[in-house]
Amino acid sequence: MNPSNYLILAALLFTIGAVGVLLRRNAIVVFMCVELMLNAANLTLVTFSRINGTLDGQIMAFFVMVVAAAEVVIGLAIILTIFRTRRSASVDDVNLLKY
Amino acid sequence: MAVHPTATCQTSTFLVATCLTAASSMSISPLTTSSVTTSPMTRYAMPHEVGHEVGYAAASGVFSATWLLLVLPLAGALILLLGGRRTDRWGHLLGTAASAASFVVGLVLFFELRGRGAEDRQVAQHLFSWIPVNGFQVDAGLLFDQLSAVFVLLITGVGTLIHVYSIGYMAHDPGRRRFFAYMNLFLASMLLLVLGDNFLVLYAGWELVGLSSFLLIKFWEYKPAAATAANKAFYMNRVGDVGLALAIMLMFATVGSTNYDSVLGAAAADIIGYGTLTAIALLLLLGACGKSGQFPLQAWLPDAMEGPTPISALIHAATMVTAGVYLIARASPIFTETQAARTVVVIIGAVTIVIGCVIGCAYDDIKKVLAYSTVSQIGYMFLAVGLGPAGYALGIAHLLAHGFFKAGLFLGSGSVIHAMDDEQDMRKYGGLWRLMPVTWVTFGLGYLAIIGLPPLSGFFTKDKIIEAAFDKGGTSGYLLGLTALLGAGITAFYMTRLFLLTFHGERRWSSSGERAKHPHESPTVMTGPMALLAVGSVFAGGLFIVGGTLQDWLAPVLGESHEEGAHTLSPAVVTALTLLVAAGGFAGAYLRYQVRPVEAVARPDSEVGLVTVAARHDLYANTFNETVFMRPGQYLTRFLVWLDTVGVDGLVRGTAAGIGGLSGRLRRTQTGFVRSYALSMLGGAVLVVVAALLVRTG
Amino acid sequence: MSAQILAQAAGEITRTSTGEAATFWVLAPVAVLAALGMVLARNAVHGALLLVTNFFCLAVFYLLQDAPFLGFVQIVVYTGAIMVLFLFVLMLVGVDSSDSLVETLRGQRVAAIVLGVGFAGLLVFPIGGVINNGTTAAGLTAANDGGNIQAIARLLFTDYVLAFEIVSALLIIAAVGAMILGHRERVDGKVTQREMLRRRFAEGGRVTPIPGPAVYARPEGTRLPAGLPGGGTDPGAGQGAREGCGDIEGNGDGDNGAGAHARGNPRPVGAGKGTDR
Amino acid sequence: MSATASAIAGPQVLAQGAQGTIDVPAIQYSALSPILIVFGVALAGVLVDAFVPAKARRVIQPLLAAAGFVAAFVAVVLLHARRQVLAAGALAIDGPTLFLEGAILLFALLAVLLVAERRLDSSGGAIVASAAITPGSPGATAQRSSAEVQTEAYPLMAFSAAGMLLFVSSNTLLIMFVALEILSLPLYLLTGLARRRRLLSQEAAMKYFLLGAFSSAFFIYGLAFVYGYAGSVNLGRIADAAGTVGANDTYLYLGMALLGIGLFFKIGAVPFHSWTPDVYQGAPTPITAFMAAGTKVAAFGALLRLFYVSFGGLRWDWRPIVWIIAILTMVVGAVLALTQRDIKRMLAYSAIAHAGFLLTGLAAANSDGLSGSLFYLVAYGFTTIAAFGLVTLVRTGDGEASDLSQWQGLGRRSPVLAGIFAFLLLALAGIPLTSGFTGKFAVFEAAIAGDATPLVVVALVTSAIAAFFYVRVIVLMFFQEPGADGPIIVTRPTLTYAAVGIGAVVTLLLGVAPQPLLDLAGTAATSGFVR
Repeated sequence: MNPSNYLILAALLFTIGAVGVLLRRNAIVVFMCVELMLNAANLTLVTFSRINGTLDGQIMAFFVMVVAAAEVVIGLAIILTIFRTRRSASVDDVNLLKY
Repeated sequence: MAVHPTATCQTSTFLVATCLTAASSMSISPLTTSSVTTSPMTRYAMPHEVGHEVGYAAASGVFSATWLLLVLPLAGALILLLGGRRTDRWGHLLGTAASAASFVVGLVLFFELRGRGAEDRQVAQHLFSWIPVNGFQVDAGLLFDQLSAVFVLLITGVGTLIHVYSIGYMAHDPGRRRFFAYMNLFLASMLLLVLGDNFLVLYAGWELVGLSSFLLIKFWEYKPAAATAANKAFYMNRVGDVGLALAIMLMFATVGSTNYDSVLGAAAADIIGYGTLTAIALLLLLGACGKSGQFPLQAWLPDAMEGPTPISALIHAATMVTAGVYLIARASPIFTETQAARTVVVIIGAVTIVIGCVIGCAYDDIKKVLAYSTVSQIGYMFLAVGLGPAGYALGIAHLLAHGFFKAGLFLGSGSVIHAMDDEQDMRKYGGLWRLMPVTWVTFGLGYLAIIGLPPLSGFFTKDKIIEAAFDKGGTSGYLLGLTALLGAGITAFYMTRLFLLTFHGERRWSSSGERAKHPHESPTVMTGPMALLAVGSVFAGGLFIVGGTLQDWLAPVLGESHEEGAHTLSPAVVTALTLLVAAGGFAGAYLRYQVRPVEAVARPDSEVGLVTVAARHDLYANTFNETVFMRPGQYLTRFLVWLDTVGVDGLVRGTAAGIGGLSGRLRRTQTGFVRSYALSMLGGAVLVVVAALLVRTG
Repeated sequence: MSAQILAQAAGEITRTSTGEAATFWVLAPVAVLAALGMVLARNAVHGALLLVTNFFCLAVFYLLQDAPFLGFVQIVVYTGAIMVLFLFVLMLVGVDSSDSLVETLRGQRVAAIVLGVGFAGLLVFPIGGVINNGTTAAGLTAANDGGNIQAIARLLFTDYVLAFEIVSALLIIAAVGAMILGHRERVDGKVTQREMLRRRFAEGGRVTPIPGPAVYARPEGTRLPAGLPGGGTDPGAGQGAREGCGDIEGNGDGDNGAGAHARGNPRPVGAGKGTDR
Repeated sequence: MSATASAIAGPQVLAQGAQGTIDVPAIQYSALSPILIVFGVALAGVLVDAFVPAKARRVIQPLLAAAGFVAAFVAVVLLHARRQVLAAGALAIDGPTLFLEGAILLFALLAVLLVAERRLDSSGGAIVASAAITPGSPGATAQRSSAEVQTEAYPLMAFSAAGMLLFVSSNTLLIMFVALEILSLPLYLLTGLARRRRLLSQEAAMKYFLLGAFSSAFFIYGLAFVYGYAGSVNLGRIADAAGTVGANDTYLYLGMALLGIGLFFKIGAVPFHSWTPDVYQGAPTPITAFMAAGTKVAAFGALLRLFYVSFGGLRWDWRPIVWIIAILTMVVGAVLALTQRDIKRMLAYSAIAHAGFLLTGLAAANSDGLSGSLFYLVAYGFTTIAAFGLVTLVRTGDGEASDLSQWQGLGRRSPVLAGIFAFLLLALAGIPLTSGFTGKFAVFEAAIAGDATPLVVVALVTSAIAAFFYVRVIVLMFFQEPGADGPIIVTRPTLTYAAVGIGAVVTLLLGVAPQPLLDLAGTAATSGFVR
């Protein structure tokens, strides 16, 4: 097996995540889909790290995890605030701003 | 990344030229800017330096006060606008004073200029570096030369008279101060337009003129018609403005500068390719058509008569609408070089003459008739400047003379409208000459001037244009000459009609009853300016034309006119023909509207359609007039109005509505759903990735 | 075979070991299915658990690809901390609020799937093309020589030291942000125990705590009223007990005795509840 | 070839490993001082929030933030001649960086003035008293007029500004990514902090957050591909790698596209723009001003650096893409703005159209395009901050009067205010004698020089369309009768006046005498990007 197969797997996961963002209404699930996309990017980074023979890719994957952790905190806090206001976590319900 | 431009593409000669011009405080723009050596500018970089570079004289002495011309009215406008109600009591006086002061400055400068040798008569004043983007310099500078001088005098002179007149005309209007502020603003903008020393400054003035015109047309905004008219004027002017803007861009792209001397020098030196030159000229023409109400952008001008009458006189007769002629005259080296563009100019001029005349015959509204008369007279100017070097000065001469008599006519009509309690229908006038003698005389002189009665000014200027048209030679010369002749005839007809309907015949109004009118002469503050303008209408033409005074004066700017060329028809024949045709028009109108009674109400459309019935009753000369001019005129009018509303207006409105509709529909894509947004993003991502992969393989 | 060994000796890998291939082909479908499952799961908690599965698979892949540090960080930080945070919020929002999967936006589902397939195609085919060109992997044997963690640490504190320093800002922002959205400043100050006591005395009435039911009573049983030390029954407690001690479950929030007492003696109800909360 | 690079790097690592010590690279912290000062101020702000009583906080926080931005600006001025790469290649301090850093700091300063304004109505300005209180709950009505303010907004702004500074100076994609997050996360939070119309504000925060996270995922994925191609995320090394003829440049192009998506999102280019109107409308207006000016400058700075430095050699390949996006952006921005009823939304669409004009400068792909874009960014930033600042002043009893119908006849009620707004609108429309005209001219001129004339034609046509809706507002303000329930104009809002005044004066100055700034931008651009 060629190590590049990991890249194809990552591309699939990334796309699944992106489509999930488009399809799911629950804000938390949407956010989980974004996390999936980030992880797909991480897998790509790690694989390229191996292909290139440098550890920079792994370092960057590590930074992505740190950033994701911070992002999750903020994101979930925002989603919770909305939930407390509207008793709903559906992204379709926040629809006052339009046109 | 960047290489210093002077290092790559400018030779020492160019540097010398730069030094010379810099010494005369006019900086030519360094040509090119970027490290991309294949930029279109470099192609013209070399020849540019050898173009005819006549550096303008630097402003010194009295001329260092050129900027005062602009600043005086601008200061007036600012004080009046910012001062608010506090300035209500004396605002009109300040406005008039600002305008008069500007006129005085203009006079002083003019005489100073006359006092100089012919070669020193182009004085430039550098104000400040306006846009010094890396390699591109636009210096805001003023240029006071022979051409701007006459315009300055026309603008400030006529402008001041109209200011004085407005003191009386607007006496009872609560917004008089604002009105004077706008008028001052207009003067400043117009002066900026004619005084700028490069096309960008001209453009700035151009847009400001459009803005102030918009404000003034809209002055009585509570009238829906005024609001609509202002919008219409604004839209149609924008169409022209786009042309001007594109022309300037194109100039910059090819020459690397927008200064008059660089661009026109390059044009005169055959540096710019013929196609580009023609494109520039046509785009300039589009701009000129918009501003001057020429075919096919003429429809806004009559509507703009909804503004107060002084405005009609100032903007829509004497000054603003002539900006197009100024533009073409200013860019004359470009037009001289491109036969194709000049052909378009003369065609537009000729078509507009006919359109203006024919429609002028059909309206009953006194101001609309005058408006279409303006359209047609500007057509003459276009025709003249389209004839090339032979005609530039003639066009300007007609423009100046027209400035006098048309302003006088408008002011006179304002006086009449004022006297008749804002009634504008000529059919409801009649026999006013006894009641308003001063108006009658001044208006009459203007009327005689426009129909070309010798030795009034219109005679000289129009006659020369017709002559020049014939002199163009060939079939086209005959066609143009005959069109111009025809125009002269119709002009005589409809202007006589207007004059007779207004001042002579029986009184078609009553001095008693519910709609009683008590016409009276206007106060001196109004009649005074009218009288002065009448004097101008009488003498201006002769002053300009006899002995070629104006032509000689303007020759350094516009080039020598070829007076000695062979004539197609001898001048005497042309003059005789013109007089004959005009007399015919006069006679037709006299017979129809003086000898026969005039209905106080225009006949309804249902009756107008019965051509045979009308023909049986009118077997005399007026029948001829009616069938040859009026009926086709009315049909043509209707057709043109239809064309106007459906075609041109439709186009303008259609575009606006189209964009509006597109906007309304596109707006719906902003659904407010995060998921839709994400969808559009993913769609965009797919597109970008596809594009990236395509350019990789491609 | 020998070529492969040679290549590996030179630090280049064109083919992975059989073990890795096997693991990949087993876990890759699991990862994809778990991801799909997360997108399709009706219940968000199931989705979160499927995502955890997916992350575990990824962690294994990291381990396979000479990234042991990341593999464990993936498990500890991602699945252990981040996903637990997700689950926590899901619980807070309510687990039984399973989504309806009926699409309400017209065309959204079709468009999303079409675009998704297109996007995947745009990524997969070019990548596949590169693979067929015969990519070689340099491998991390050399880079990981002194130990993966040590090598990462070295890079982190040399080439990436600035990123490492500034990323701390993100953590502060996250903390501040969570506080802004979650923390509610007490407007009228906290009520101290001393103040509560003072209030109780100022209001008068019963000062001591109410004895629970069956306190000091001879037979044991929650239904009996509280007795007094000297014999007899407490009037306050007794009344409550007599009337309604039967419905213990009726008073959901905690202390039976207080509830029982409260029912018999209406006035302290507000005070009692207020101080309890 | 990336493999060989690592082969060279490998032994060094081994050698260091053998010694058991790590040589920490020298970071010239002095060159980093603007960023460090802003970070320091942010941290100090967090501490102040933790330990200082609420009343004092409301005074100390804005002062602290403003002082920090001023100090950092001074630091930028002192650094003006610096051209170097520092912190092991992580950051580049060069002409464009310093120019944009200066701009960001000035914008942040003006935005702090707007946020600190407390005379807008009975309460305490545009920022909510307590974000944690649920709208609709009993406490919510009380907090509308409460004197409390969520003073954490200031440190968050400082963090965001620090992120912007990092963003424009980043020399590796990783720093760029981290900086992107540092600038975005506080903005997500700040968006949700509006005092009035809490529901809209929260909604905007959520949309901004979800879409922002979505776009970051694209960015990081693109980063991965570029790393895969070049073996490094250093912008200069990427350029070196892109210069060689490699078989696998698929990864490079994929990465370029995906990175571009992330950045196009930030500048609000079509079709990645859809968050812009919603977020601009929902966010507290001073924050919108900060976002509109700061984020645009920062994201554009990063975009310019990435496309000029890393992908400079591929310019013939990316230019068509930028062309398409620029055209779409201009057209959609201008056309959609036509039918807006809300003033903030209209300005948002105008921001989109301006992003399109700026992309024209990018498409020029020459040094003039760079300097033109730099100038344009500064000019646009000042104008837009002043415009949004002015929007905060026109209010009804229920907060800002953002509906256009409420602006009807404003010229009669307060001519000066309406006059300034009209002037700013004309600047946005690009009328001569305003900075907008000079900026557009600079950019378009560069684009023509860069053989992008058709793009300029489209830009001119859209400018004409755009002029229509700006003029429409002017007509509305000056030529229509005020409605019965017209807006209230706030009295004596000194800080807002200061911010609006500065913005308007700069707009005028840059229109009348743009030479000094043009020179500055020109110098910055000619010295180019260090790598």
